[in-house]
Amino acid sequence: MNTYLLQLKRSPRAIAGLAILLIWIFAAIAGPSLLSYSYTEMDMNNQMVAPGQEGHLLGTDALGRDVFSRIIYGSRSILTIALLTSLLSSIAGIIIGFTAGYFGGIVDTIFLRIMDILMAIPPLVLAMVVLGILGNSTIVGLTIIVSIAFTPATARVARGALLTCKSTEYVDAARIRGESHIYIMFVEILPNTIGPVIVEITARFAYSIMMIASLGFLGVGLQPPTPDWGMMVIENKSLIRAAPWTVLYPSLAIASLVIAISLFSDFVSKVMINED
Amino acid sequence: MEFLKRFAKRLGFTLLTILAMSVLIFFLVEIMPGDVAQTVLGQSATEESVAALRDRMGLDDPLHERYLRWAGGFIRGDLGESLYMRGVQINTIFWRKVGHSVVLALTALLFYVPLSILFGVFAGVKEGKAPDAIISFVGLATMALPEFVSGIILITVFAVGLEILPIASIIPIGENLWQNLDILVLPALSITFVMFGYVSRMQRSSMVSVMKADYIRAAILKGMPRKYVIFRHALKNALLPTITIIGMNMGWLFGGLIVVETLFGFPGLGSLTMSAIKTRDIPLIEACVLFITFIFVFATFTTDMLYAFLNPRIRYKRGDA
Amino acid sequence: MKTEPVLEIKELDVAYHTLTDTVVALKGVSLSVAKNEALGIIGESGCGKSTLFYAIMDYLPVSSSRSGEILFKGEDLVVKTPKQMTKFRGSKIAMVYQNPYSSLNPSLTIGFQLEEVSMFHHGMSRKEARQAAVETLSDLHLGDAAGIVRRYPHQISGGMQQRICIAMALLCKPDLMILDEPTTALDVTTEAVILDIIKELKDKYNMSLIYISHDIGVVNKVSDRIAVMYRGEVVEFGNQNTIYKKPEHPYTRALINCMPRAGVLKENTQLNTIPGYVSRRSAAETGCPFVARCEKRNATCEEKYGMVERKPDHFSACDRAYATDIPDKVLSKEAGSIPEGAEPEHKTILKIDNLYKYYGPHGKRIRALDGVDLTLDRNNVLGVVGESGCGKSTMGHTISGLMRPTRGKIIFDGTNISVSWRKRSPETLRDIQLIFQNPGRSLNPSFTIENIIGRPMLKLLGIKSKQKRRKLIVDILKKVDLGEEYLFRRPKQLSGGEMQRAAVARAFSIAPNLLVCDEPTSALDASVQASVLNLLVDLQKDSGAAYIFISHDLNVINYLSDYIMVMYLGRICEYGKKTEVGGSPRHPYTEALLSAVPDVDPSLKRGEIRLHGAPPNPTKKIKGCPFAGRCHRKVGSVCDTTPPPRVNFSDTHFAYCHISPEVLNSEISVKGIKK
Amino acid sequence: MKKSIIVCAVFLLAAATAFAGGAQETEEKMTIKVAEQVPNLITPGAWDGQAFSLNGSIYDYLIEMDANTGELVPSLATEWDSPEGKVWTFKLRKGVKFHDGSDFTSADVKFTLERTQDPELGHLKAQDFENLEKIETPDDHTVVITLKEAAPTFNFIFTDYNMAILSSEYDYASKGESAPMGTGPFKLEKLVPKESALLVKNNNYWDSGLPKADELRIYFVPDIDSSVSLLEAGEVDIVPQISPIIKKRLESMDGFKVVSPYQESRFIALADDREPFSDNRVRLAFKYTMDPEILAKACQGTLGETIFYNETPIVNALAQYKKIPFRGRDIDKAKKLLAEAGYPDGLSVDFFYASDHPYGSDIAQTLKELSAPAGIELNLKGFPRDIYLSQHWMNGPMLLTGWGVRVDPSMLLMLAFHSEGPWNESHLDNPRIDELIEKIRGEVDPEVRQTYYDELQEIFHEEGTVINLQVPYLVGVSDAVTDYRQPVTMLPQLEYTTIK
Repeated sequence: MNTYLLQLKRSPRAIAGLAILLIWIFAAIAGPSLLSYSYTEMDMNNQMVAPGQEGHLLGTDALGRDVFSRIIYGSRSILTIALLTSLLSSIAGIIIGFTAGYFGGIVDTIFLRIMDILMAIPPLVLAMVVLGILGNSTIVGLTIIVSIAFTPATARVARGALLTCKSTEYVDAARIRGESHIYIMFVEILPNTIGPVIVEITARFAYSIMMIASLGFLGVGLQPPTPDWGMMVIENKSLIRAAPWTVLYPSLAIASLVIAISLFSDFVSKVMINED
Repeated sequence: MEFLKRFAKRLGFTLLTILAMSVLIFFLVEIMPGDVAQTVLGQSATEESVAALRDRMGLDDPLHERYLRWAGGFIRGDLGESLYMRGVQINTIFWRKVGHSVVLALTALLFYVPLSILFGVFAGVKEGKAPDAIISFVGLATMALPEFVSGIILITVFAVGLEILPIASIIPIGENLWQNLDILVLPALSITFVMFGYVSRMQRSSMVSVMKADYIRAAILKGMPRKYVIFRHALKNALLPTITIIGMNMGWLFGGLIVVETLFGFPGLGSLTMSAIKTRDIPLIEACVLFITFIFVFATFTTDMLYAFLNPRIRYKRGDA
Repeated sequence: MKTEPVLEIKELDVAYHTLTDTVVALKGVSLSVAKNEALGIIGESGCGKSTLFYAIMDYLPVSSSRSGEILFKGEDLVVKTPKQMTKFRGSKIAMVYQNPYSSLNPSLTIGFQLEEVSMFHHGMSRKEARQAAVETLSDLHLGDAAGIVRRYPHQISGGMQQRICIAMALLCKPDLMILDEPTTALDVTTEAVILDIIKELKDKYNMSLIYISHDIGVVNKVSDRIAVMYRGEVVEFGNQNTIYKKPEHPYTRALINCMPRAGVLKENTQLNTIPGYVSRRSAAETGCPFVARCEKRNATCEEKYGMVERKPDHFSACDRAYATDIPDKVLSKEAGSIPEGAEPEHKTILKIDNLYKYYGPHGKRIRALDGVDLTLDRNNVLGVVGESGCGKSTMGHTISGLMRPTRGKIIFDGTNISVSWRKRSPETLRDIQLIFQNPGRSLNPSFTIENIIGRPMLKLLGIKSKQKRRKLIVDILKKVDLGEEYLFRRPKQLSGGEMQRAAVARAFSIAPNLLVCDEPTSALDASVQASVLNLLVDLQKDSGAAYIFISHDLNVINYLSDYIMVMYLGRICEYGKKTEVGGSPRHPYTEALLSAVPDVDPSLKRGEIRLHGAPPNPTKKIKGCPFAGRCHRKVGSVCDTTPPPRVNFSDTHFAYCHISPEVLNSEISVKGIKK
Repeated sequence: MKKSIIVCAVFLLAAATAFAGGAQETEEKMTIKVAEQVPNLITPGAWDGQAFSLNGSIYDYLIEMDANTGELVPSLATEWDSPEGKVWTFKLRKGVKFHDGSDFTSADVKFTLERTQDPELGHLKAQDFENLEKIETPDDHTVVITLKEAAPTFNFIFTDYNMAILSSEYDYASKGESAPMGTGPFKLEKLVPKESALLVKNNNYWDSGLPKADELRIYFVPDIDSSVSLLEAGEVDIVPQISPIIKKRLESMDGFKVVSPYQESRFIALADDREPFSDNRVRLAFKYTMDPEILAKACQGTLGETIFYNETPIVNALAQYKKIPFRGRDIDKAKKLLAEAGYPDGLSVDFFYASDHPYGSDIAQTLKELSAPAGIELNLKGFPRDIYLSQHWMNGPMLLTGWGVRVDPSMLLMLAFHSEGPWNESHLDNPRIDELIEKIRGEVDPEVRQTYYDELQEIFHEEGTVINLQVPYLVGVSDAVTDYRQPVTMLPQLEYTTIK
């Protein structure tokens, strides 16, 4: 653990990424209670106020709602969903990918074919079609569908990670002392694949955020007035000349969060994969 | 011979994938809640008219019969009839949009593939030095911007600010895409942003690992000049993984197309899909998604073949002369 | 043979700088290579052999520094710019690497990679370069040179690849050729052929050689003089015979004594071990690099240290190898020492009957085991030897249950266990233990040593109490010379030897009756190998377990085994007592194998049987003798068409061969290992 | 290697811009270019959401409405008459030809009316014509319609956008969407579905001075922002159905104006047949949380000038309107009413609306904010307009729907507030209201009718299931456009429009 901290110290990019990420996490957890405006509060006397005026740090939108508050609130839903989807899809991916890779043979062949087929639908298209047809997404629905859309990819990663460990002699040693499959998969192998798995989770985290934002943008994400960042962008797209802050700040929020996670995930992959 | 065998095998798998995909898409879309006939006629329709339409559309037939009818039509090149615009054959609107999207995708590919390979190779050769750090960071930053964010930035700069490129993409009546190539630029650039980061980072890391390979050391210690080693020995091997990456990312590219086409109002497959979803035009959704899948599978197949063709380890089996 | 040196290295220092500290890789290295001389450099891993070679070529990482002089025909290479260096590289100094496959560019044809050398250095046209390439290739006895240049590296065998690499080095007729473990990745018979070629070409091209290897035996075959390196320094430098017979440096002596070699058997000698392990060297360190591990050390080691020409043409940094003020460790055992009491019981514990194992899909089936029979008694060690692909590991894995045999029976202690581990009883699982080649991979890096050793106890012995287990683990750790403090360490915190000893402890923690050792020491350095071999010998004696010891190294097999089985392509060639197979081999393949073995003692001269060609495709069904294609004593077409009959030479000694028993008995063409 | 790649990229960009520059119009034709957001749905009757600019241009109607005066004017029918409102006689215009050259006759009118009763079609006017007893065509230019019951304002139906006159000899089922055909001022030349349509002047148009333009180009651009970008870039001249925000943006720029040809309604329907709004106290409570001023601002307008609020279906522009003062926002009262109705802790209700319809999302979010303090939690369920209409409309406890204004309010009342009305979205079942609507429809005397209307509006205010927010229908046009006409029938009359 200490070596990780030491390596972190030497990587200014990772520190920057982690710092921004922590700020967003803090914003998501504590932010709303510190805000002077609620994210839905409409100040009809101050519609489309420019940033800094009338006590609105980042201005207001067409309905007189505080953009800053909406962005801070928005971090809650997007972080929650992204975290859940990256965890869920990774867990599902590990279970599926491990089972397939571990048993190999026909199970694996079938698995690979199915994954090939599922991966042939771009995740965004899959999520968009399902959400679009079902309509009216909730946090739960969005989480489940995005997780499902991501699972083929995570399963492939998990399978790959397992395969590098599966042929090692400690697995053979465990087999010939009669350990169960479950024990071998999850006690012997899993801890040794934790590197790639963590890398996958952090990378997936960034993808999730982009995907959720894109779904919000396409209008199949969360419902208003939940301040979804992608939705804020499309909602206010008409204001790009009149009140550019309503579009630019949510865009910046998405960009900063994804960049932060990517910087950090870069670091994680460097540390986790090139450990030896 | 080896190559032909691989070709036939992969082609078989590809066709199988498309077949399985068509089943999946059909059933996925068909099991979604909501009565298609009701959708067509609206909430105010009487039960009698709903029943009449269901009968005419064959909606009461078993699911597998409907699938066979639909898939059969597809094979014959008949994409069916739009639900929303009754009487309109999807064929009449579909291919034009597909053409537009393919041109847009190719333009984007033409932008980002050379760019990202160039910068990726450069960064990989300069591993750990300033150019590498800069290229990697720029790549990371552009990769982190969803297409609609980079698109909005591009709109703000080039269309709203400089006013040199159009914000929205329409093709004037009587003209075709070729006469309006300027509408391709901003959408293609938005895609380029995301893909550049991804591909250049992949290219960089494959270049870095190739530069560390034993045969590169051997070439340098054979007295070959560095530039020669990079271009003659390293590049070909470093490009191989990139080809696969580009193929694998066609899916991401088409996801991106939907966002970008929606943002710019570009008359392509992406906005057609979006509008099909918004109008719940089931046959059109099925056609769009299946076609996107088809393109993706086909791209994977092509890159796989290209990879195999460029990689002598696959082209020639051990022992062949 | 004292001429103007081709290469002279003076006081060469190389250091690697990390963010926190500086590691000394080479310190004060001085060497010289005369014209047409072959210099061998030996040393264990991490002693700076490869760094020396990269330092000569100016191919060191950015974060390193180099000082001293490297005089190549009088020109100092240290001060050359990278651009100037390209004139030397490949043209005047050429290299051959350990791994030929990865040293050839997979996406370029062999011809292209050969031609570019001549084109660059000699300004030839492609056509001329092609001509030159083909000519050089025929020097290496490559039959179809014109055909080979059109191929890609993956299309030819490993031995051929290494010959291509050598040809590539020869193209410009270099003055100096540096070979970095060029045969380590090859099989022993192939290695012998390559070494012959190297010797032959050295004289033909009148060049100097530097041959780097961890294996004294290999170095002996090609070199005139030998330099011994340890922790970045040359500690001893001299003629090969003197180095072996009268080493001056205690390290040289200790190292040689670690090696299983001709005449050294478990019955009469315990292998020497060197305590501790090779540690990184910091810039502050002075004096003898070996002092911490040296059993002859005394108070003068710090000051009196330094390379001195002790005898004519024999340099050494120390002369205490045979110092008498500190007595030698007892190395020899009483002959045939058998524990007190009666003759150990010789009950048959394992019987294998007509065992087959095929892998892979139909049509591409690899016949890894193609009808093998054997019996093994308690208290016995069966050494299984053969080249890669002969099926020796498959046999070990089938016995231990990792694989299920395709056909045939494995009877262990009266029960048929020719099934996979899943269907074996816990008793069988406990009774048969397997030790793997790579200890780093056989110990789960996520667990502590306590968990690793404790798990089989819990699972197979059913010892539920953690306290009780811990006590037993500590006991067994002591047996393998690891202290209690190792309980909580993880494999990564252990050295290679410690890891393998922990693996042995795991196997012995549940008192097995049969131990299958699959190349347990081939990934280890000589000194570490010795400690593991000693340990295995001791434990066997104590426990009475039977061993199946699988190795490609005949020296190791010969040291450890009671019986030897020689395998080729999934079949048994010869089987017999150690003295029988090692002393008077009958099968042509055994002969060839024995003749190819590199000897630690340079004065030993063996017969020169060289095998050409590669083993046949293992997916093809072979009607006759699998060795027929490469056999130097092939009888005739009968070898290709009929499976060879079993020929018995004694109760315990037999071979499968078409040559008549009388001929086999009389014409012993190879001198055995027995001294 | 490197250089050549850069050169290629530069060349490509250069080529792209060069091509773009080369594509310019030279012909001196008067062309009207319209960006429509609704995908092209053309055949009248079957679906909602037509592209009105296409509809109004390709087809004619029996009766039209004067966009300036709001009066009914002759179109394909030159005169009409019904002494008691039961038998209606229409005289048809002579010499009118369909685009395919066939003559327009009374058979075509008969076909059009009978088509409303085709069950497979699900015609939106099916219910209105259930009152039909028979249609007679004594000659080619006379149609006599006999109703089962008297309907003094029956003629208004013919102005409805679904009542375009179709040719009895044309196969609309298969060609209606790809090659629509009528008698209108423009005929379809080329249609690229979901992309664009080119219409050219109908030289045989019966009104010889019309259309004034030679060509009509309609682009289907689903995204409103893109449409407006095209307007700003000069690619199109007219963008109908813009949002109030865009109105502000266009007004701040030179060269554009925003016209508001009429007001339309946004009905907030509170379902009478299910919890919680089946209890009038809950409806009242909800009404007490309303703040018309805030709602007007949310619609980027001013109350009383551009935005109007009332709780009856009758819009203030009509003569039948009765002014009832606002009840005023009173959260305490709302809470009290809720408590009485059995919701002391508030309630939660699903609110369905079309999120991509102008004003839709803003009104929905504002309503949620306004009603929250009283403990009414609205779960916003926004859907694309087509999905909303086909899946959720008429089906939820609370709905927000856009309604066009019917010149004769009784049409709307019958349609949407009679217990048997086909579009009774709030499932209102109030016997007194039913009775009043029926009386209105049968009453010939306007003054008596007005007394019914007054009573009706009183009842709606106290017990009704609707909140009626009137918003301007906005059209963005460039300054080059003159004489853009669009009456409340919603059909633009582009034949009058000219481009400078």
